[in-house]
Amino acid sequence: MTRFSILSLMKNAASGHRNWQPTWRNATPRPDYDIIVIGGGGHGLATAYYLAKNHGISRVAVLEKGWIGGGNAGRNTTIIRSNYLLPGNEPFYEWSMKLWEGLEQDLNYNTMVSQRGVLNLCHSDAQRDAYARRGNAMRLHGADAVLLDRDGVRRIAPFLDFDQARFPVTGGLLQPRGGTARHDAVVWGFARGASDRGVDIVQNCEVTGFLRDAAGAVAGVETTRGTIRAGRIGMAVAGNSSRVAALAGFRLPIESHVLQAFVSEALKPVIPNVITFGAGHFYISQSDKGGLVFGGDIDRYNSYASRGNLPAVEDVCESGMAIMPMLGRVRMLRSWGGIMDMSMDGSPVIDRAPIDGLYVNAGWCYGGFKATPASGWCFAHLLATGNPHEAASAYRLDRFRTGHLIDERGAGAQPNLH
Amino acid sequence: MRIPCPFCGDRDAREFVYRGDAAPRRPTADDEFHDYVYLRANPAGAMRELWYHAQGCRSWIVVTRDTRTHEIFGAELAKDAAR
Amino acid sequence: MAEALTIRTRSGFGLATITARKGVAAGAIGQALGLVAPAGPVWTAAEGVMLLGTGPGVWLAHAETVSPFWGDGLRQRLAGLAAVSDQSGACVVLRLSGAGARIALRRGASIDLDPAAFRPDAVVVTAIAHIGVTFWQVDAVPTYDIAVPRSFIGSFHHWLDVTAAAIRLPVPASGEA
Amino acid sequence: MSRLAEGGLIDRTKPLRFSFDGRHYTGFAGDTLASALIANGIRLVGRSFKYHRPRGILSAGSEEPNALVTLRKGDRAEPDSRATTIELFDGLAATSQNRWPSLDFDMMAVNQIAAPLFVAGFYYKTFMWPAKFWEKLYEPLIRRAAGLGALSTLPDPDSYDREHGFCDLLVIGGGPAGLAAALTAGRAGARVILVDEDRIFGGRLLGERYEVDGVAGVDWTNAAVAELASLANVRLLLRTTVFGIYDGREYGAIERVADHLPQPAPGQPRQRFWKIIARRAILASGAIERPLVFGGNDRPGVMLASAVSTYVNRYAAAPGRRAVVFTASDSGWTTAADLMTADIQVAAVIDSRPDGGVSASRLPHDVETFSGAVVVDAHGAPLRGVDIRAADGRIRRIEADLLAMAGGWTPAIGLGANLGSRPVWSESIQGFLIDVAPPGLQPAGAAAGTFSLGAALADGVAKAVSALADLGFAVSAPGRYEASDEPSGVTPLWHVGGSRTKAFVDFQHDVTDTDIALAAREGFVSIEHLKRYTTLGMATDQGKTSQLNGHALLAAATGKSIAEAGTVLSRPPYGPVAIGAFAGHHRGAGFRPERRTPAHDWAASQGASFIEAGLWKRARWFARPGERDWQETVNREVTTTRGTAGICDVSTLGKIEIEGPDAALLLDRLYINTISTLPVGRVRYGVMLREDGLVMDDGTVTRLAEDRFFLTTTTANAATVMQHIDHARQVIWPELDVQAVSVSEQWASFSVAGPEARRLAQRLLPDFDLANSAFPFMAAVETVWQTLPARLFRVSYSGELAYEIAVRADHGEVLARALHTVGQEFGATLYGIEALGVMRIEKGHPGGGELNGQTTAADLGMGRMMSRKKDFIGQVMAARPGLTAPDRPCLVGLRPVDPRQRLCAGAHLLPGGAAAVAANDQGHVTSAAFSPTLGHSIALALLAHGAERHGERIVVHDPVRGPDIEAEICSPVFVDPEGIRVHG
Ligand SMILES: Cc1cc2nc3c(=O)[nH]c(=O)nc-3n(C[C@H](O)[C@H](O)[C@H](O)COP(=O)(O)OP(=O)(O)OC[C@H]3O[C@@H](n4cnc5c(N)ncnc54)[C@H](O)[C@@H]3O)c2cc1C
Ligand SMILES: NC(=O)c1ccc[n+]([C@@H]2O[C@H](COP(=O)([O-])OP(=O)(O)OC[C@H]3O[C@@H](n4cnc5c(N)ncnc54)[C@H](O)[C@@H]3O)[C@@H](O)[C@H]2O)c1
Ligand SMILES: Cc1cc2nc3c(=O)[nH]c(=O)nc-3n(C[C@H](O)[C@H](O)[C@H](O)COP(=O)(O)O)c2cc1C
Ligand SMILES: [Zn+2]
Repeated sequence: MTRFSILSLMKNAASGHRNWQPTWRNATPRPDYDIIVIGGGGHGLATAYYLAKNHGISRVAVLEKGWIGGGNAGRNTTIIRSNYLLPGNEPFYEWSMKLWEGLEQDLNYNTMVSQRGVLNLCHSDAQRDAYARRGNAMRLHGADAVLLDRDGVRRIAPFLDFDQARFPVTGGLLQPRGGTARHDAVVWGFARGASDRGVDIVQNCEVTGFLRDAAGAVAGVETTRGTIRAGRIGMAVAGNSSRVAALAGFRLPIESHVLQAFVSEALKPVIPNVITFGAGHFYISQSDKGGLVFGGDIDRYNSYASRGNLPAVEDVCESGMAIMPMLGRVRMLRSWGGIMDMSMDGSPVIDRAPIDGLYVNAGWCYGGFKATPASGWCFAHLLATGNPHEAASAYRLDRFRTGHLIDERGAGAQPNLH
Repeated sequence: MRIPCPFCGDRDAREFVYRGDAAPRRPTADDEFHDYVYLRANPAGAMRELWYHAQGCRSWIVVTRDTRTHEIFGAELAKDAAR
Repeated sequence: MAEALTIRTRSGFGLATITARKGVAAGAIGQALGLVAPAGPVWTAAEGVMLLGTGPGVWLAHAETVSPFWGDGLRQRLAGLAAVSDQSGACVVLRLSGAGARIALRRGASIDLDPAAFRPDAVVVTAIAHIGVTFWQVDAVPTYDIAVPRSFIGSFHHWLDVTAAAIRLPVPASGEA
Repeated sequence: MSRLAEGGLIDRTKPLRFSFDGRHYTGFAGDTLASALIANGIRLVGRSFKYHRPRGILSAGSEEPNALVTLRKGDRAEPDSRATTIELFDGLAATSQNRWPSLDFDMMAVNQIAAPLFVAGFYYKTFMWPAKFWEKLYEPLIRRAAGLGALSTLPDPDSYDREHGFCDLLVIGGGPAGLAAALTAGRAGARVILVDEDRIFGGRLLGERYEVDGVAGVDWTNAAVAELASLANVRLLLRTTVFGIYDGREYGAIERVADHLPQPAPGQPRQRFWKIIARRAILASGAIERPLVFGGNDRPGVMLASAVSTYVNRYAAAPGRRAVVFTASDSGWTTAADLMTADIQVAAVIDSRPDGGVSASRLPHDVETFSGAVVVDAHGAPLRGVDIRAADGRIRRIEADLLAMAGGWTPAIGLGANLGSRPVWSESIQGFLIDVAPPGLQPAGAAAGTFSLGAALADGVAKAVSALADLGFAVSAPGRYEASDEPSGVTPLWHVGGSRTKAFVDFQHDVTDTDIALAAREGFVSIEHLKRYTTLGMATDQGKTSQLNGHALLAAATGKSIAEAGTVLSRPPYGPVAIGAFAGHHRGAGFRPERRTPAHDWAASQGASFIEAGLWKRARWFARPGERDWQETVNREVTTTRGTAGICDVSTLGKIEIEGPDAALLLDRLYINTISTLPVGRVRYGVMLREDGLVMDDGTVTRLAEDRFFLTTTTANAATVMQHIDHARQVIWPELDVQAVSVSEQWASFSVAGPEARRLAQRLLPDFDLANSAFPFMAAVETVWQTLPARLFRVSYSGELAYEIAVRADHGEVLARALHTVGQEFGATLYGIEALGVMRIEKGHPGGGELNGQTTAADLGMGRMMSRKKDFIGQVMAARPGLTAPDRPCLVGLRPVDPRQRLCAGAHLLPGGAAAVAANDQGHVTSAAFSPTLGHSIALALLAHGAERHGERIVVHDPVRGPDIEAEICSPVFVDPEGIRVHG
């Protein structure tokens, strides 16, 4: 595989870019593998990459029903951060943050990790205190967090509505190391790295059933491209988790919901950070191309259609205008939706399934993009060793039974409120 | 999206609050509570689900809707729904 | 073209929520009150009392009365048939009248108010500008009464003023009826 | 000047002045900015996204990729506006974008020199070293070069309105097909809404010279519109774009109410957001002409042929003096004819079809024509000439300042894909068509691939007839129209080989033919990967002119047919929509409604400062002259209340009445404690759990009668609890005979607390016996105040002897005044929620910080309230090990060891001497306040094993705000732990 660098780029330019190779091998499935990863999103591909890189296991196939990155990995608003409150979450997301910080060099692919800072606005004393609690928790876990007062926020984002707002900004919680990454590049970079290490990336290959051995353990999968065998199978299918689990005969504490996102026409740089509204659902950042990428709350009904409806659009735009009245004349260029696996406590699962040989990576809700490297790392660890990685040790499936919930919002068993 | 409230008629979805699978019945046996609280049907296809007409008649209704197309096949008051 | 719209704040009425006991039909409730209790989202009236269907087995009773204990009287008349809660202070009722009234409500609520689709006796419980309201048509002028929860009335007026201006209507000062 | 001497749908009696890049020009009413620029001979209008290439005007409609300008100035500046859709108004000011320092001389155009490096996806391969340089150097450079126009950063000064439409038939597009459909439905009596994004109806008829029924297309249009306007059941909406199709036959549209004016009139919205519910719809959105892909096809002066026709016919503006037409379809010949009719020289018509020359006979006089020939390169910026390759392979240069290209037509079916159905390839029209249309919608006319005028009219009628039949409307005599038509054949030419210069596919994003080949080589062979790797079709025009060419090139590069390669999905909005229009009224202070208590204005007159509590505005404190800061005010309010009496507006609490034979039973199931044993006339504190066992809310329950209860909820959870109760009685236990209704708005309530509370209340209710014996703690009564029904409760949040008095909300202010008047005699104070909060912390009552959805009743010290004798919501799940673990943090009090130090909510708790790491984290401070009663700061906290640790010291760790503080763990009840005062 050609190493990417400015030199290789210049060399190829000289030959009219005719000598570049495919970024990843578009593999035809072999009859059997050591490990099958279902789902060619960020998590599935990262899992395959780390299986090969960290554990030397490369007889691995990633099976993707469509094109890689066509799920949530290709639809998310690209925010990366590790500003979590609860001890079950924070070490995991902070580990992910650290992986992001070295990802481009590791992958030799520019995923445009941009640590421009994530600013959560607060609008009341109680909210400030809740942010202080979270910021303190982050600091205890070795992450960075800065509590800003109103003037501190104004210095960063003078264009916010400080005067007329219905819910005036009183301050904010800033994670300077947070930011964004180029979502598609993350997919392609992991695919390239995995493929280069021998992993088969199989597209247009939908898993339609599971093979079981005499003992009931999984032995392979049925797919739209035939039967493929493997003794260990990991599912990382995000919004489709319940469907794939149903194929294997078990249920997950998950509902699939649609989250919409939006991009504006391209503008010269105007929004320096990632900014989130605290009195409504709205978050925004500006892509390197100049589009304002923004979103808000989920549509709130179960859905497998990658699109939403107007109420959520109205809500997002109202919330945007509530804090950034300059947005009025910015035009929305495109809207789309992604199907997320909303779990019952808002936190993910990386665990064994109730069936031997099958492993679950699911429940990422609207926040799994930032988890991509660590999710892949920890899921690979679980698949390779059979034991949970310590950073992901709280993400157990039985926590709903035992009551060891990881409910950042305190919303309860109501997925659409997380 | 319009939700056909059996009492009010078709209404903008913004008037409603959603609560997922309408099937679970509150159990009497303790060991069934985990499933009741945490395991709700999440099919890709037709589904009977609960909506609350919060900014309308305040009825909980059971709507049958396809989660792939969002097509709605009907709705009834939850208290009348077949149990 | 400026469409006519007058806005008045009504006063001196009684309001109460009536919720039928389980198994009690609308008929029984109407009988106790001397009128026909509607089964759907419509209103009926007799002798100064209006019954507005606001939910299954739920009505908003509206009376041209000033007795503060009207709600208690209603509860006694419906004893055993329905739960009654006085709401006389809960809402401000505005009367919107003129061709502009229909336009204003249509801008606010996603309800088909066209005479071809909207029954003259229809009752609508919906949201306007994020505020839960109940309105009904009084006559074909058209005139509508709209009950707005008291705590929201300032914001509702704000919306109404802006909307009235947007349809190029002079906004009359709202006066007492 | 390039204005033709006559013709056009412009009003030459109304000249309009405008400026572009600071220079002044004149156009006419009826012009767009683009047509006015053309009429003034301006050809260079913008710069491209990546290479900063000079660009002109490509089209005459909303598909424009090149001619983007910033319209207006200051807070009304609108970046990225298409000159082709901006209606000219007097004083219009527009500036070009994405160039520095000027449009003619753009330094960024050096990017073109490095263009060999800047191929698709180049940035993924570099800019990685050193790692720190990305944020500091590379990214800022990339960002500055990218982007188009600049945002003002000032608040948008305009307002936006909304409207709801309902109809039997929505017709999207008022060209010939749409007009024919609307006429058919209107005449049949159906409720019709006809929308068009243009300022007048007519569609392509306005840019063509065809006749319908023997009259000019424009005249036919005017007659049709006049008839439609006369029908009461038809609503006509111009300047309105349907931008999206949603579930439930809902159509989103934007009406540009005042965009064609210098600025909106006072009170007039700039735009109006429509939500239209249509039982049936006809998509008559026409078709968009495709550019041809050859070297230099992006140069100013290269235009779509249909646009050339439109400028000439509709705007009487000549886009050039000497034209070459390059066509793969019959419509190029029409344009050639249009040019010649307008006396514009046509140097040559180059038809890529071997038999293309047969159309030559359509031209009025002899022109040089080439069949089987192509343009290989275009030169000059603006255009000076083109190199053509004739059928025999010879290259020839032809001088021209205008090149009209006609690559064939793509049906404008974007909306049809909004619900997720991918369009399918049609061999016969060589384009994609809607496969599975959104429910109730049918395409018609050019949007359905029915390109010729006569057929489009007939299709409009036919689709309307079928929709009407579905709806049960009879159509007696459907209209028939005669059109002067011309053939509309095409043999697509997806790419011209052998060009020496860059051939653009996506103009705005500078995606070239070679970029597509490179993407294919690098494995981005899925149509969706191609899009994301090259950004084809992702610009502000969403690829309306480029998508199909790109997909055909990918198909060719991968050896597939276009049908196999497929196409991408178009998503809403069809045309970009201002965010302000979606927000409408709900911005600034109007973002969410405000709730005010009945005594709000009166409180304001008493010096109250207000604070948001959810949607409510609540009095925070009542400052008095001379008080230095709010702390002094709050201290006084607390001290006076505890020492004498205080009055507080508590109307914001949620209030619910529950009635019916099974009311008590339901309440037993809702609360963890038993309610059914509560005697009439008594109040009980109650806690509700969610079914998952965590605390949902707390409040009081009053039994007003055997079968009638009155509940209060916290202000924050009022709606949630109402919904929960409705769920319980309608869904979980519908068999219960119990009714529930919110009465939150009905009652204004005030708390009167403090040692003098009884005397104060007694003055208000002189005839009622308030003695402890008659009306003890937790008693309640329905009574009369003056002539009004009133409710009196002996409840206390402050821990003092206290009463809550409630009257009808419309009398709340009168009651407040009366309380205050009486209160003044006793020296009572008004107090706000800050003092209320201090007193509740002093009493250790849980509030927002503790009721955060993550705590159990046991965590809050109320574990023993949980009845074991009955079933209640949350009981079973609350018993899970994770929720009963002995090390779960539970409620404690904290006081600073150094009384001068302040505790803050949100701080974490570490054992003394332990390192500040997560492993040592034992809990956090949930609420904190300065207690004027104790003279130091106090706090409530959730602490592991807290109940057993009273007296221990702990470190309060708050690194985001300040240094560590040492505190002593104590009981959460700081004041009057025996509860003597409330019973006083
Ligand atoms: C609009 C939106 C905004 C978001 N914003 C953010 C954000 O800012 N920050 C953040 O951290 N997170 C965000 N998220 C969440 C994040 O995108 C997801 O949590 C994350 O991408 C999920 O992991 P993934 O990348 O592996 O999922 P996906 O990319 O969805 O991968 C799953 C793959 O599995 C495939 N698959 C499914 N079923 C089968 C089958 N039977 N056989 C084979 N393959 C199958 C799918 O086709 C898909 O490609 C957002 C999500 C959305 C929708
Ligand atoms: N000769 C040819 O090859 C050829 C090819 C294509 C089209 N045509 C011509 O095109 C015409 C076809 O008639 P038609 O009625 O189908 O199309 P049309 O192009 O005349 O009309 C479409 C109308 O829809 C409007 N529109 C498009 N999208 C819209 C949206 N989202 N919201 C609101 N308005 C929208 C446009 O502004 C336009 O007025 C005929 O005049 C025909 O001659 C000819
Ligand atoms: C971070 C981000 C930025 C995007 N920017 C653009 C953009 O500038 N232009 C565009 O057309 N689409 C943009 N998209 C949206 C994609 O075109 C597409 O809608 C999205 O990947 C979902 O795919 P789908 O619409 O095909 O379902 C962006 C998407 C993401 C996730
Ligand atoms: Zn309803």
